[in-house]
Amino acid sequence: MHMLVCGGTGCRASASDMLYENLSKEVQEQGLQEDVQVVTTGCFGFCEKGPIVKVIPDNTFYVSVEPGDAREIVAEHAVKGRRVERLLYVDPVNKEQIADSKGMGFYKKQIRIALRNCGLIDPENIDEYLAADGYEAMGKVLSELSPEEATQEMIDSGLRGRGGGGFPTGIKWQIASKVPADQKYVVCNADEGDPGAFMDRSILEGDPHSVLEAMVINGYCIGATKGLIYIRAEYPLAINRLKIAIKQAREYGLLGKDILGSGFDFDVEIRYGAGAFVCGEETALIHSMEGERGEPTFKPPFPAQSGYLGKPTNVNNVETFANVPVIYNKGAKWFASIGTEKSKGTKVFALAGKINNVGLIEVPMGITLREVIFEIGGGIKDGKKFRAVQTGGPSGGCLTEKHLDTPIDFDNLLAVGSMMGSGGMIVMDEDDCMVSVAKFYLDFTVEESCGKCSPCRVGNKRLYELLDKITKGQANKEDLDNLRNLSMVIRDTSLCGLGQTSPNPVLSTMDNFMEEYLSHVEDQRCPAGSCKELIRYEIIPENCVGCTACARNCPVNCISGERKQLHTIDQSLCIKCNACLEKCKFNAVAII
Amino acid sequence: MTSIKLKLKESDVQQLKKVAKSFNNEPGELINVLHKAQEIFGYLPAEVQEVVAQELNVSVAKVYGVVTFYSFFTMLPRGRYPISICTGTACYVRGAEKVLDEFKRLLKVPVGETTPDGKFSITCLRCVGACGLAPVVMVGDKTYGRVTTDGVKDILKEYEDVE
Amino acid sequence: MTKIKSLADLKKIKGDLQSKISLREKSDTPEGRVLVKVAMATCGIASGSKEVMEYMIDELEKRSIDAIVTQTGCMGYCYAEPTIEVSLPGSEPVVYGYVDTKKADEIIEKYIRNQELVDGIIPVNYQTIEKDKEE
Amino acid sequence: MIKLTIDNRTVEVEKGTSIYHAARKLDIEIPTLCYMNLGDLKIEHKPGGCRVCVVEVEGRRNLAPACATECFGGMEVKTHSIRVLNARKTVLELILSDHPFDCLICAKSGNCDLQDMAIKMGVRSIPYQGEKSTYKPDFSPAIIRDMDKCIMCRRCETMCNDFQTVGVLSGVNRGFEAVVAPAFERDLDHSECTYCGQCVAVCPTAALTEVDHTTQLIRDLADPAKKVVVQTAPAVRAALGEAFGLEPGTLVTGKMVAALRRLGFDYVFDTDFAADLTIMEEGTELLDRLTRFLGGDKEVKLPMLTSCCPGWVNFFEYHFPDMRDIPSTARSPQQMFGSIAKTYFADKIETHREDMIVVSVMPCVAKKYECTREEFKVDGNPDVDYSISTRELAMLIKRSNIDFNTLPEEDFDKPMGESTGAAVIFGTTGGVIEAAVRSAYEIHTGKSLQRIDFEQLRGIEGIRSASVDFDGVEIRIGIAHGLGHARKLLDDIKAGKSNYHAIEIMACPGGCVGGGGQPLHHGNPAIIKARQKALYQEDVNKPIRKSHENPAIIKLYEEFLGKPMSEKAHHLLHTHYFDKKQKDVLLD
Repeated sequence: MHMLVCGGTGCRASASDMLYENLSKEVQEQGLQEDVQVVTTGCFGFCEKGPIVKVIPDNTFYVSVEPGDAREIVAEHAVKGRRVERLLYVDPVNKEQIADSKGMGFYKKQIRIALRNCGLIDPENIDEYLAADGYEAMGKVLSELSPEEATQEMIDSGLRGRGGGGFPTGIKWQIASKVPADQKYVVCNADEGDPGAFMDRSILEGDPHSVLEAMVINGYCIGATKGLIYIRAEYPLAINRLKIAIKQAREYGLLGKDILGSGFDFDVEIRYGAGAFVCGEETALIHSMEGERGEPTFKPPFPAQSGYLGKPTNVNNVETFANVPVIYNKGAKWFASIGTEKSKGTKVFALAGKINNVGLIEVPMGITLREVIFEIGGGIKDGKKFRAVQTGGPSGGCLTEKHLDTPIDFDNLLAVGSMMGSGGMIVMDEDDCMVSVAKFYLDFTVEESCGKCSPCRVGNKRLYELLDKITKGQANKEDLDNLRNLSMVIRDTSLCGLGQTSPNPVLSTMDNFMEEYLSHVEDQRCPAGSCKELIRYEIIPENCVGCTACARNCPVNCISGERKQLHTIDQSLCIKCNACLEKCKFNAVAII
Repeated sequence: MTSIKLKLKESDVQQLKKVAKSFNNEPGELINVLHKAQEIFGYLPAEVQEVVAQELNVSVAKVYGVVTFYSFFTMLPRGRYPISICTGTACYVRGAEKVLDEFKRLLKVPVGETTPDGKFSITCLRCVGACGLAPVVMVGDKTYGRVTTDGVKDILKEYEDVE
Repeated sequence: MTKIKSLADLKKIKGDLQSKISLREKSDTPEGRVLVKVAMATCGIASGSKEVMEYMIDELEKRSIDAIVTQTGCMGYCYAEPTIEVSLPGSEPVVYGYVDTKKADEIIEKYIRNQELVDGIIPVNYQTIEKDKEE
Repeated sequence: MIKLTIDNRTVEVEKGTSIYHAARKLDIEIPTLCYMNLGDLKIEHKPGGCRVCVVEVEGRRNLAPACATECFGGMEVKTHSIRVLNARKTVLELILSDHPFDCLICAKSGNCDLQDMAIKMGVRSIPYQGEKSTYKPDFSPAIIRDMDKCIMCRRCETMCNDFQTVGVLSGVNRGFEAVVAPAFERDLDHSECTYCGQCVAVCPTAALTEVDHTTQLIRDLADPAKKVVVQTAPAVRAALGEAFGLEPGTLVTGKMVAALRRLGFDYVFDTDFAADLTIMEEGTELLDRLTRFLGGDKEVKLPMLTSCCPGWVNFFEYHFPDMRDIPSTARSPQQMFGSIAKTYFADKIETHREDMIVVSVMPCVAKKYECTREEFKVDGNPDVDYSISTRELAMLIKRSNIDFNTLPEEDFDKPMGESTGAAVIFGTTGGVIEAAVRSAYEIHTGKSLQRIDFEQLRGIEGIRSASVDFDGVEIRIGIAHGLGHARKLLDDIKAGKSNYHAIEIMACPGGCVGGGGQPLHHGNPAIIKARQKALYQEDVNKPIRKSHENPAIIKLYEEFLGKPMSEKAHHLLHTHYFDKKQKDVLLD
């Protein structure tokens, strides 16, 4: 028998290490060390009910276990084989006790559709993909469905583009299918440029065939025989695995001429991006593939009408494609049963920032931010306070406490001033200054703007400068009005999605954290203590023991004081590098 | 304008011409050819861009326009140990800026430049997709995760004696 | 490699592959082999999964344990990289996080040889669609 | 047809019409900065970049650029709602926040689209101040680039790359740093720029202007030791009036001469004189090549290309150097004029060339560069000292308190002011070749032309071809204006697909009438056509319409040159071309 004790940060905060010790002691005392083994594990993603103990092989799941419960668990469960009823999880809906973790609804928080094979199969071995139903959807579509029927299935599934815009995938295919042309193209957008999102990279590295299979299906539906994958050159591993996958699929005849005897030809080539965020926009992406500067052009014409080399082109992103084979294998109806009314299926999020379980998760649409952050994500790092969660990358917004129970889907996020985006989810804590966060995103947009249209080229620069002024305590209230007006105009007048959404980080932080802006402007104060110009470092006399650690580590030698004497900081020299605070073991340095 | 023209190695130029040919000297393959050119020469000085323009029959201005549009392309030679600091959001909120400052302080060069001995260069890059390890620093192909300001000098130390 | 010529062909190949894999993974018999999967995505490799994989291959062979070590993609537990999944014949796969060569040695000695779980297990917290399919 | 409403007024337009054009049908002028439509010349530039033309479309989330948005049935458009006005003004303020505020002393003051827009929008302050882009100004012999004033409309790029296929300019860098520049942001002087000046002609601000020689000219005019001679190109007289509020296409030859005299030039001559001379030389060369060709000489190079356009000469020197033996070796009229003025005429008035200043008034920017070519200098002294544009002349007239419109009509001085109708039409596309045909026909056949007007050679199409019957011999003629069109003809020649005997090439749209030095047409092609018409009118008005009948030219040959293509003529009136193609890389 094994007793697994959660050693995740959340559970450790509620004394799981003592629980572990107690359990081990009990096992020892009862002389069960031969039969019962106590081990710690990583986070179960259920921190709210921590600490957690799971007993296997019977999969009993104890929640909110205290160190004092150790004796009873060992005595009852290990010795007598009886579960400790009072520690079992109670289903919040039907109020029933659940013993077996497999029946717990909480495990349904994550469903892996797009990530179904990631971490399970060897991405460099096509046989493993084939054994996992690989290319079966393609086979079915090519031999049993007409292009119209296959497209209809996609429409019925309700799948929406996972790259950010959320346009219905089936409809997109249908439009491209109806434009007559001698040559059409299927393009996979793998230019994942959103800082903090890496699901596309993971899918390509973990399950490249699923994307290839979907592209063939897409080609069949719209009448394209050529596929192009536009991938960031910064993803060498993904590129390599894609190349291997393409080679293997060709060898099996799953790409190339007359696929599975259907008479349908389709092949895939790789094109490389070269580091331009704006190339995530489909017209810019197409120009880049044509060897041009990746500047977007006005739509219409849409790529479905005139895309790569002027031919009808359908562009979907990696995650969208990764969903496609499953939809045909399990049916549009099944897919549409997951998620919310207007957003079907699941979404992959890259959880990052000040959160315990940084990682990739895939959740059904409609789950709340709270569930994602505090349950799956294991809560905030180092026991700090949750401050904001940023979704949608540079196009999205910062959401706060009051949005935590908003069900996540395309429309809800848009309604609260953010965006689904490609699925980056960055969690921030009390030490993060929201004005600086907005500035960080604007810095990104300024650097990534293509410069073609004036509002984005000049406007974002001015937004950045205004924010910079605020973080330096040099702004007045009129600047705040200008900041808002400028944001609205940039949103209203920019040529492409990049400019149209770039003010979102500003607008959402202004909406949700206005008091923080006002502190900077009216009191020249940064509540999070992160704006260098608005803070100073002081030594707290009561705590200083004169260990000289701060003085020794100060890069500009602005701390003076004899050994065992109170130290002082010369504010005129201090560069606010934070070294003294990091080095002080006595909490004697503080940010004022 | 620089009056001294850089001399390119003939074998490198031949290789570049071969690459262009393998792409059928198609103007549309400009970016692919530039990627290969950067692999061959390590960077894309004006002289290399002129060869590319000639081989693909596009204007040099266009080649330069494309090179300066994409951040992956560089016209300056990188250090023998190019240091890239990820400044994606995850790394940013976990202190990438301080790590960057420390590199700049220790190497005494700004972002985008190379130390006078040609050993190190500093660049910033956007999200390598290793957010779990934030903040992330890459030196050449090697990735360092969870880098602290203290860790910076240890990273540099690794390259102290290799030459 | 021979080309797959039809959907029926494809299904047959899939059947063969699946039974081969299940024989390898699910077999209770002592002949069943240990299967180790190492998450080898960018973040895994960056935190040293390559070294772990090499170590596993070498050590399992040195210690005469009949095992297959393969690579796989990102398991999603980026905070705990490198991660590996170990499947012993007849038992559920177990995922270990923060694996370095020292930990790998412990896993070989304790878990693979003696079926004793080792600290550092990452509980799997999602449902797969295959599971759903069986229902 | 599609019905829509704009500002609550209904309008019916064809499918595919943009909101901008639909509004114009209702006389609603939506402001634009980057949009440019050169109609017949088939250049439409609508990058949708400036965002000044945004309008509100009912049901649409954001504002739509009027220039690039197509109308649809039932569309409701508002061009001046408060949302639109605020957005448009804010966008303009943003553009201005990255633009120098030196309007008072700017070369384009009073003639600047951005300034006009600021006036129209009533901009009184710039709330969004911040970093401004700064670039090193680039002074080439003909064009000045001051990119601090660039608003990224990218019109110059379209002209340089798409229309002229010269490919010197490209958008470089990105975001706030983005700007239009030659490769490696080098100076134009170090690029393959032909100085055609079409970029200057379409630039809405003073980012691209011509090199200004007016100050030098004023100084020279005031110098009693200098004899200052001026020559005016044919296209100038058809456009100069525009600068004084006259209708495009008003001929102002007489007033122009009067103005030049009042400015203090010692001799007011006409480039047309040299144009007639060009026909004598170039026509003879053509006939010579033709005769040899028809006689079976395999060595002879045909077609012969004209060589009077300096932009065009630069173009083939950079882009087709291996074909530099095809164009006529005849110098351009400007240079023939300079050469004769500083020899034949200098002797006549007993002046040393060092004491003579030859100035040209040209519709052209490339002429400024042509003056500086080493091969057109004698011991460092240039045949033509410098060239001023039509625009510079207009400015000079205004500066000198001359009321242009009330000036009397005066005649050019003799002898170098005498010219024919054939010379006048040099200023339009098709004119040079028509003039050449008029003379070549008569010289070749010995017969007198029945009809002087060769309508088949006229027009505005980019590439035209025609054939002329030379008494039983069919002479096939090609005409191209715009270097992009020229490139097509050259590619054909290179591929052996060309069967022309002679080709006329002009770098600018419409020929010199659409030159880079003319009063700005602000993208209105009707202006170019009106100027063209005026030149054909002047031709008809001339008593002599064939170059070889110009008495002053006949006298010049008698007294000085001997006969066309004589050794002296060769020395003074012909030139050779250089291979300026980018040399191969240096190898280590």
